[in-house]
Amino acid sequence: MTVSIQSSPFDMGAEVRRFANSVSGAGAIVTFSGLVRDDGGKLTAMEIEHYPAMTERAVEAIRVEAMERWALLGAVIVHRYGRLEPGEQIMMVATAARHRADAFAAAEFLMDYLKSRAPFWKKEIGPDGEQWVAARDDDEEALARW
Amino acid sequence: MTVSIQSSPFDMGAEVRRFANSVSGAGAIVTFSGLVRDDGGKLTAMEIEHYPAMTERAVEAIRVEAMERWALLGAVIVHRYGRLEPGEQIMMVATAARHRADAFAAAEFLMDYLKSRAPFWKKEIGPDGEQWVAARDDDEEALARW
Amino acid sequence: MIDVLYFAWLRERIGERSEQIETDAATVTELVEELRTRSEAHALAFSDMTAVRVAIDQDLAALDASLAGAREVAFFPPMTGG
Amino acid sequence: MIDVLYFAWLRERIGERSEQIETDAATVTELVEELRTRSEAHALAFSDMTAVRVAIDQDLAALDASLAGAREVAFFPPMTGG
Repeated sequence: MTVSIQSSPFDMGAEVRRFANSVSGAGAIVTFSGLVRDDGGKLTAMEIEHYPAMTERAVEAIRVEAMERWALLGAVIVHRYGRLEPGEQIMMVATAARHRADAFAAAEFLMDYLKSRAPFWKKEIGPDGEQWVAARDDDEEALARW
Repeated sequence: MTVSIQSSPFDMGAEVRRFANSVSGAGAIVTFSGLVRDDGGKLTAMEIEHYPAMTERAVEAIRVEAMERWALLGAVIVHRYGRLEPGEQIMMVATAARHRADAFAAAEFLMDYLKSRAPFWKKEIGPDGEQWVAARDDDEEALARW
Repeated sequence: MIDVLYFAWLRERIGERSEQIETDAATVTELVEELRTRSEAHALAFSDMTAVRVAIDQDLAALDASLAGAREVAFFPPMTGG
Repeated sequence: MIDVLYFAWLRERIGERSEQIETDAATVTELVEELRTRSEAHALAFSDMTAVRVAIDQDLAALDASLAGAREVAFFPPMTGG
């Protein structure tokens, strides 16, 4: 599976190993994983909502664009939804290429696009209530570099 | 261990899991792993020589510089030496930070510096003989961006 | 007949995940005008359109996009995944 | 007395991993001049110094660095790790 949208946890180590075994000829593999930060007890949980009919298609479109823009041998994306505790993994991307510049650039591109173009919304739940995470101006600006 | 210079193989998945468990408060983890490319049968093996008395110190100095230059919660480096077959992992770095920009930049910095400032030399062994890998001008130029 | 979907705080403010709307609106802009009249909650949710994004049939679209042939229109805040 | 170490193709051309050198050389440059006279292999290995890097006591150094207090000097080609 090159794109997986799931509520269940994933094993980063196992995913990385499976991905590395699935590509051949790679000289460089880059992975990114995003975790729920433990903001000094201010966060009890993170709730991630998504748009089921759209999510997988939107994420796959971003993946395909990365495959077209860089000389990649493979790219995979796992993204969770639902309730996550601090320290849990939210998502990961992995890219493989012959050379490291392609693998790094594609992984950063995937992250920038997933942040602002994939239909996920995060809500932070804390001891004093809950609130939707606001989009950051610099996340939108990050897209301009590609 | 934050720096490991070893001849034995390592399990990328296990290293990533151990690293993720060793840092707290991280929102982003980036890993890079370098593999021996299988250049269509032109490569039988890669032989990596190093300078034992210097290697660990030089690699640790690069790691410390990354820790100082970016807001990192942790960084680890594993680098092998000796004879490696195509497809085998040569090395890996992992970085953890609260935000992804720091984790990505530090991982790329570590790679650029390890390529040109850590005392490793690669020799390619093929069916028609063997030759030392030449340093690439763009590896040296890559240092200029930091 | 168009299925209108809401996500995140738009869903919470309007109090519905989705509703079926009988409409002649030719554009998203016209549809939003109609939705605003449905309730105070709708009017509030759509009071600042700079904070609203839209997808037509699961593709991101502009706020003034045409609704010709559209079956599902989703409204949501800027995305915050990753 | 200085330990001189060679790596990669410098090691192969010179045919030694290391040698102990009795020298009064004050700088790496002077040491290289002396080493060149030891054999044709040495002269060849040090014929193009743009292809040679040096470390003094396990720290990278400039080719004209001082050898004051140095115990180990290593010569090698540009590094190619990672």
